[in-house]
Amino acid sequence: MQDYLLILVSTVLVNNFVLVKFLGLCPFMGVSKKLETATGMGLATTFVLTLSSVCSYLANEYLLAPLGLEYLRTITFILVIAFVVQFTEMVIHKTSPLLYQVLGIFLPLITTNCAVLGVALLNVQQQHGFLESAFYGFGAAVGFSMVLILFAAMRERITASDVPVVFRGPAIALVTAGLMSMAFMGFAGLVRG
Amino acid sequence: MSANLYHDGVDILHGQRRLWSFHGGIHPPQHKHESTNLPVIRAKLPERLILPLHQHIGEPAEPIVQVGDKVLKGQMIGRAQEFLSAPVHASTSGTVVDIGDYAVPHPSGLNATCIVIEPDGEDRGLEHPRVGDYLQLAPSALRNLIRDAGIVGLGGAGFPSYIKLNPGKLDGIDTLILNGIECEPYITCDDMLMREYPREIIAGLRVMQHALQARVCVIAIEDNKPEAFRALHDAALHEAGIDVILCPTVYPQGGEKQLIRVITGKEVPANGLAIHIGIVCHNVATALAVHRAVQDGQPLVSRYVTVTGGGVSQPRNLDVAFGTPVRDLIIQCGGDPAAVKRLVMGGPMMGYALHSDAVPVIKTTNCIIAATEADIVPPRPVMPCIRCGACADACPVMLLPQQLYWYAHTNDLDKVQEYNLFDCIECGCCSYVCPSNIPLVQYYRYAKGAIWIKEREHEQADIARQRHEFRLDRLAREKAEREARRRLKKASLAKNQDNTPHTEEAVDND
Amino acid sequence: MLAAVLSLGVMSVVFGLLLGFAAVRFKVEGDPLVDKIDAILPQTQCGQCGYPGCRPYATAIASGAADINQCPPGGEAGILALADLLGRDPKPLNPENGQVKEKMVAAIDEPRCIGCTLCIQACPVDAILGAAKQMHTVIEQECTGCDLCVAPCPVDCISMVPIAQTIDSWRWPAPEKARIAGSYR
Amino acid sequence: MSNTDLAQITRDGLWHNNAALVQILGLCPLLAVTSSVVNGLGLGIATLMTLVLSNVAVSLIRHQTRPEIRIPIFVLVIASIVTAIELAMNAYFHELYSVLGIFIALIVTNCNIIARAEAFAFKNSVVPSAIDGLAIGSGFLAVLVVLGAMREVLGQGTLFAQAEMMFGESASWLTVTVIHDYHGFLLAILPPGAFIGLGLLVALKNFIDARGKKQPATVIGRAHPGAVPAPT
Amino acid sequence: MMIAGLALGLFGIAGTAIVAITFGNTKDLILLKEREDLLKTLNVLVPPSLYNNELVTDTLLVRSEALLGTSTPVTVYRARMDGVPVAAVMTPSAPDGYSGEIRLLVAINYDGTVMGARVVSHKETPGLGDKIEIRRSTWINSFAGHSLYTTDSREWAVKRDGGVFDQFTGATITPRAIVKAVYKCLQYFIINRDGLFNPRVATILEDTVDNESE
Amino acid sequence: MQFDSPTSPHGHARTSVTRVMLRVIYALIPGIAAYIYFFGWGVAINILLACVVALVCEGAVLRARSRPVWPFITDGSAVVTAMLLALALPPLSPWWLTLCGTAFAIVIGKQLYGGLGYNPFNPAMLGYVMLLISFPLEMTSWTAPQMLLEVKLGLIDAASAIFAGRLPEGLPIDAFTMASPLDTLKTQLLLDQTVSNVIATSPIFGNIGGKGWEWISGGFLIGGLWLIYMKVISWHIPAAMLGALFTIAEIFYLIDANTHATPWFHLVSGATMLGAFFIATDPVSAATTNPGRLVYAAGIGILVYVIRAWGGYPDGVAFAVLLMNMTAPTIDYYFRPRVFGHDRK
Ligand SMILES: Cc1cc2nc3c(=O)[nH]c(=O)nc-3n(C[C@H](O)[C@H](O)[C@H](O)COP(=O)(O)O)c2cc1C
Ligand SMILES: Cc1cc2nc3c(=O)[nH]c(=O)nc-3n(C[C@H](O)[C@H](O)[C@H](O)COP(=O)(O)O)c2cc1C
Ligand SMILES: Cc1cc2nc3c(=O)[nH]c(=O)nc-3n(C[C@H](O)[C@H](O)[C@H](O)COP(=O)(O)O)c2cc1C
Ligand SMILES: Cc1cc2nc3c(=O)[nH]c(=O)nc-3n(C[C@H](O)[C@H](O)[C@H](O)CO)c2cc1C
Ligand code: SF4
Ligand code: SF4
Ligand code: SF4
Ligand code: SF4
Ligand code: FES
Repeated sequence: MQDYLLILVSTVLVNNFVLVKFLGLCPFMGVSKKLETATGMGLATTFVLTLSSVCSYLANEYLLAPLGLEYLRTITFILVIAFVVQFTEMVIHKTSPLLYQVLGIFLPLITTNCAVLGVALLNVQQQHGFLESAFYGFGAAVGFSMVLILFAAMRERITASDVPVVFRGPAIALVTAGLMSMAFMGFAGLVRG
Repeated sequence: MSANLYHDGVDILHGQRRLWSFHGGIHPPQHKHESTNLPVIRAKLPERLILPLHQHIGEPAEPIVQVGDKVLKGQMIGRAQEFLSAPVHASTSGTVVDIGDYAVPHPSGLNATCIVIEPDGEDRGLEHPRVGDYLQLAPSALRNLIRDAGIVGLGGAGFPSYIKLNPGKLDGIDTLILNGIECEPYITCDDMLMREYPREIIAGLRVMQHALQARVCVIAIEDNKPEAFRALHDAALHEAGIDVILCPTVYPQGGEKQLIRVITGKEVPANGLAIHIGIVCHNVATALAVHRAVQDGQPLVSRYVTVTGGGVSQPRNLDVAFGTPVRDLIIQCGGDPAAVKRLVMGGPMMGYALHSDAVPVIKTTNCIIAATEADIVPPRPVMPCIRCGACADACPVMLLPQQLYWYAHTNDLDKVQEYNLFDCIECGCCSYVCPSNIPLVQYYRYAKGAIWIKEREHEQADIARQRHEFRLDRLAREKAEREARRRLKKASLAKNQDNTPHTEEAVDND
Repeated sequence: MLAAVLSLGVMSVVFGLLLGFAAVRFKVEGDPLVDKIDAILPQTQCGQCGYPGCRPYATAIASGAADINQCPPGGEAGILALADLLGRDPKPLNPENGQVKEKMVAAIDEPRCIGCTLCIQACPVDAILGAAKQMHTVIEQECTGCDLCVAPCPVDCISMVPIAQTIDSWRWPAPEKARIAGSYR
Repeated sequence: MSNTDLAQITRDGLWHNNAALVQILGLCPLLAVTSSVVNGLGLGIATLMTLVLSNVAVSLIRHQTRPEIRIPIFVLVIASIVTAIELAMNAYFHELYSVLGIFIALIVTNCNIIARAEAFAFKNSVVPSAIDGLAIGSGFLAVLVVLGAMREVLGQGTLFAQAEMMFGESASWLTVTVIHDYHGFLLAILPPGAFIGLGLLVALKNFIDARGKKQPATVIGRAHPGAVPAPT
Repeated sequence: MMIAGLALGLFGIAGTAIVAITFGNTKDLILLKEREDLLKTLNVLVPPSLYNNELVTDTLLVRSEALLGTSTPVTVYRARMDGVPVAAVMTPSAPDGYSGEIRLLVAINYDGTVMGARVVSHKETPGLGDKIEIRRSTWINSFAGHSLYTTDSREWAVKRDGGVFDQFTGATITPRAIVKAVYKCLQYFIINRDGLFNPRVATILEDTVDNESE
Repeated sequence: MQFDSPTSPHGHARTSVTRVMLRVIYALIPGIAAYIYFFGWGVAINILLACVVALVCEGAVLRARSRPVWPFITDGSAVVTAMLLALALPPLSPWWLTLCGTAFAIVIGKQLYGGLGYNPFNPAMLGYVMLLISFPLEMTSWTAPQMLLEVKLGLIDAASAIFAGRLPEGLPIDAFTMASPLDTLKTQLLLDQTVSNVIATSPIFGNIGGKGWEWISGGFLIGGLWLIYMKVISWHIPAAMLGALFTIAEIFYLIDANTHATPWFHLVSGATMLGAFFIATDPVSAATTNPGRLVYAAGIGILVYVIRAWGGYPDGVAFAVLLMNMTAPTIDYYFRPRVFGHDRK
């Protein structure tokens, strides 16, 4: 249990995917203009990331590894991810229009979220087992969602601030993300080893 | 003496009532003693009285006189138009010389319809029927009488009083509060009124109690008005069911919801009215007006007005006939209109600056501050909000003025509403304490207006959309009908005659 | 090589089949977005956006054919609302579509009206009353100020007039920005 | 396709619609690998190649797709290209490959590529698509290099350190020590420096654009209500 | 539905084919490059003139948590000249760095003298602890030439603790950890020297030392 | 007749941003005095230098943005930022360190966001953290308290150390530096020492916390209480932060006293007191609702402990403040007071 807890602390705080590992930055910058949309994106990503982390693990373990096709990892994983995302979107769109309102529009954006493929690849690289993969994916997604939501709330405040004209928009958002990442360095060393 | 009196008050509290407190509030310098040194006198009648038809909340009154008509004092010259409205009476005898647009007391400085009367100097009153014993009257008849007397809330809002005297429930209401708080600095008109007419006020209170079938009555007075308290206290000494209560001074205790909280510990629900929790609150001057209407049959034609500020040499209270221009009052109090920098109608916290001194006194005018340079805090630069929260600590409604400001200033109208903009009573405490000097209240007023405009536009857009769609439907229908008619015609033509191209062309052209 | 092609080929076929199935099984009709966009547009129906009325413009925005900055009557607030709704970056009004103007209403100089009914045909919201050869009037409350009736009038008797401000319609202005040391330029 | 159109595509890709500075896409590799110029250059070239190839491929197959499988097909195409490039890099620039690590594989999800596939290649024929890929890719590459240079100089006082990873041993002379005996401003090479550096570059671009335009760009935003310009 | 399946399948096959072909063409080269890279690193520590065997493939996995600082097996590269053992490059870890594990390469001459050391990976504070990298300082070279015989066990420490190795200003923990790790690795080497070069031992060599011999 | 017609209220409490900031500066005096007493004139020089740099930077940016310069230069906020930053730096840190940190704080931390009132992060702490991660060596060389020094440093000595990097007698600055109490504790605990052992063996520890540090914390405590009395800050933030830090420290102290210092040690060590009363309370970057402030400050208290006990940095106040700054807008959104007449949610 403690191991899983450590994975969570590590992925959420110490090695935060967005601020430390530089993954999933485009949606981080793109879908953080409003708190509500950021929350929706966070939820959608958490779902897909955990699911695809597990699916990719299975594909690797039971398809690629036995056949010795490790070099097809990227292509397989991305196919799995694209499929999961697309399928989820269609199902939600039909079955729950309400949920689709919240999550649906963000789903397509997730396919190209580096964090999703990144998690799948890192799982293999770090030789995670099934549960570890699931926790790793979940932790990464929670870390992503957390900073996304905090960032969105901050951006709402910043867009209403008297920011110098040339810095309005993405520029100041990037600087803010940098300062956030600086604050996150405070977690360095929290998980040793 | 004052300390002594306060103890009297505390005794009463201990005996019967516990006082509550509300969040926030401020203690601005009082400036009350300036205008209580001189006795109240009647203000001189001006050359022309300007009587706006809209001196209250609700629909404006409708003029029922014509230019050239001779009118008597107390004669109704404007009739209440709808349920929420109040009539206007001539405040002296004379001739109607004009009905037209004049500057009226309003923050916009815009003009509105007024009836102008040239006094004949006789001040002849209309003989009104007196009510012998109001207790014999049904509450509804009493209310009609009060409505016809043109009585509106004299505490500042000008809400037609007869509506507030309608309990709406069969079992009457619990508490009737008479608001003698007068918490704003400078203003002393209620103070003087209470000192001079304690018995009449209590008589008025009894009338209101009858109309409302109220269980208990409370008269609340702040402890910076010991004379008024003593007077009312003595007058009520032998009256059953009337508590006269001394409250520690804090602004805006006079606000209806705050006062109810202080007296009863209850909170008027947001979007609700005091009456929903069985409480009605009236101003002391309103009570006096009710008494006069019932006792003497006299409609509301004058009121006490405090004229004060550095711009007048003899600050005092005057009994002013409605329609008297402010300039006349200033001159009468030894002021020089030219030396006045800012002219405030109402108190320094909630009153608005007048654009001209030609505007008349109306029913809701309780105070005129002729402020000179010395009275005014010199304008300092407005700094950005530093989110210190001083405003939130001062807000009696427990709002977050800094957040309201933030969203109002960025035009985020949804968010301001989410932060309960419409619960703001515009008391000004937040602006008063703001170290950054931000005109917070103006932002809220602006935002309220902007929301109002936006909603109006939305309504209009909806109507326009409907009408446009209706028109498109109509056009489509007309086209279809034309088409059908054409086909019918063609068919009948074809039946009647041989198919000739000529006829077809003819049909096409029509 | 063969194993690679085969395994991935099979996988893609399966995924493709599933997605194809889902597309049929979970098909959704209609687009509620147009209604939402239309609700933001001011319904002036003036056509300045380049479309014959607000709803066609809304449809065009929803389909991606039109940008969000083409409606002058909606003004900056309208563009911001659209940007919010669609998650796009706001941009200034396209000057090709006109400029933000104060809202006006049409007024017919009634004595000069010859009762030609041309303005009635132009008015998108039926805000003009009148019949052939009779004097016409504008119902002020219904007029959206679209300007469309001005041009057709053969005797130029229609003019757009600003809406008069009264004590009832007056609203507090925002504080002057000059007083605010740290405010926007 | 006229020449002016192609020129326009090029200008857009390089400057007006620059992937990194305007569209703010492809940030992950952009920020992760730009602690030195050489890293930036390596990843930039790989991305450029992928962009051109994927644009061409998508443009070729644009009539063969159906909506429900469009995205899977795109990513399949892109992933194939990337993997091929990855393998080639591993073979020919092994050291660079190991430094760039997972970010080569992550070109697949570089948002630029799918964005161009969707927004451009899917709607245009092969030649413009290729040009577009080239332009966008070069614009991206340029930012990678500039940001890399900025961070490298500030962070460790050198330029083109480890040039040999890319150009072979003979190229180590390329490494320039800009500031001698420099202790290093660590912020620049740490993660925060990447974000802040890119933020400054975006602002710089805005600044240049604004100066060019004479009239400051009307920035529409949640302005102070008093500041809403009166209609003139 | 059928079309979708077929289309996606077709693209899948085509894409995979391209990749597979590329893979086929680059496979050997990649293997070669990987080996070359490793060799380059190892050659810095063990000059190629000293040995003539396949250093990269003549490996052995050993495990000793106490002396090699990690519970996972550690690779040993063995250099021989005409079959005669010359040196070994070990990959121990220093578990007690300021912010966690520091992974090392330590080359040891057959006679027990350190030929050189390198840091493979670490998480020490940039600007403080990272002077152990050869890119930032030559400190790591100071091990070369030391052995258990020339430098006695008390001297295997940083100067502040009475040893012979420098520390860095403001960051003593990191060098301490490395000095300790190299020292223990050397101990391991001396104890297991013969087993290490035994060509027949190909599997993991389990820890033979139970207690730390101080 | 034209009258002036601004809106109500027509009166004002006559407070101002300048007055608020001035009070903060006054409140810092006892702590600063103790600081100078224990660590010498370097502190004063740093503060002065930082103030000058802050004002120059602030003025320059305002000028460049064509904003009014005077009202903002005189509002005192830049001075407060500069003072707090300088107080967080090692007493003999080289001049360029102070300069870089202050410039970063003012230009990037504050003015880039629009200046006074708009910065989402605490500028002083941004400056400090930037320095800490960029120049860890310089930032971890603390001057030893004066009483542990053979040679006392005069004003001239301090100035020469700061501006020229050396001392008159030719002594290296290293001779005057040692790890701070929190740093010492952290390093020794890494070496598997017990807390009591560390405290007994190092001369840097006093009765509760570090020698001298205890008194400095006391000074800031006094100033902070005065600020609460003057209503410049509300009690929520200091109380919640100190309360949370104390509670969590007590819990772990009870669990294992060998590896966890006493809660009192945490309260008087490092920047705890300065942080609780002066840094976490920065109104601009903190949560602005009272319920939100409690959550915000409790978060700081907990994070301070987490970073001190398990993280890589000896003190966590700066990081904790920045991390919670990030959450402040979200907290403000979710923790709002009940509005009069509304039901409790
Ligand atoms: C729109 C509106 C409707 C009101 N309706 C009633 C009502 O139906 N009955 C009533 O007793 N008071 C009613 N009031 C009066 C309020 O309760 C309150 O007494 C009045 O606004 C004066 O209070 P103030 O000066 O504190 O604003 C109404 C007030 C307003 C503004
Ligand atoms: C901030 C504020 C302060 C007020 N102060 C007083 C006051 O001091 N005295 C008073 O009679 N009414 C005051 N009012 C008006 C009361 O809320 C309420 O409208 C009035 O007492 C109702 O009585 P009326 O209808 O007879 O005027 C104040 C209102 C507000 C919003
Ligand atoms: C932020 C920070 C990071 C540190 N990183 C390291 C490090 O990576 N390696 C190290 O040995 N010491 C590091 N230290 C220093 C130790 O805390 C301690 O001061 C030092 O190792 C012992 O000090 P000394 O050299 O004066 O004995 C760091 C200190 C701080 C404040
Ligand atoms: C109580 C109080 C605490 C403050 N604390 C800080 C602080 O920790 N850091 C800082 O840069 N400025 C501080 N300031 C100054 C000022 O608020 C700060 O520079 C603003 O963040 C600038 O917008 C403080 C001001 C006050 C009134
Ligand atoms: S009092 Fe003024 S400065 Fe303070 S939070 Fe409120 S609005 Fe902002
Ligand atoms: S004006 Fe409104 S926000 Fe300000 S203190 Fe009064 S009620 Fe609160
Ligand atoms: S410009 Fe605006 S108001 Fe006019 S038709 Fe188009 S959408 Fe409607
Ligand atoms: S009356 Fe004229 S301006 Fe008004 S809506 Fe009709 S056509 Fe438009
Ligand atoms: S490049 Fe876009 S999410 Fe990573």
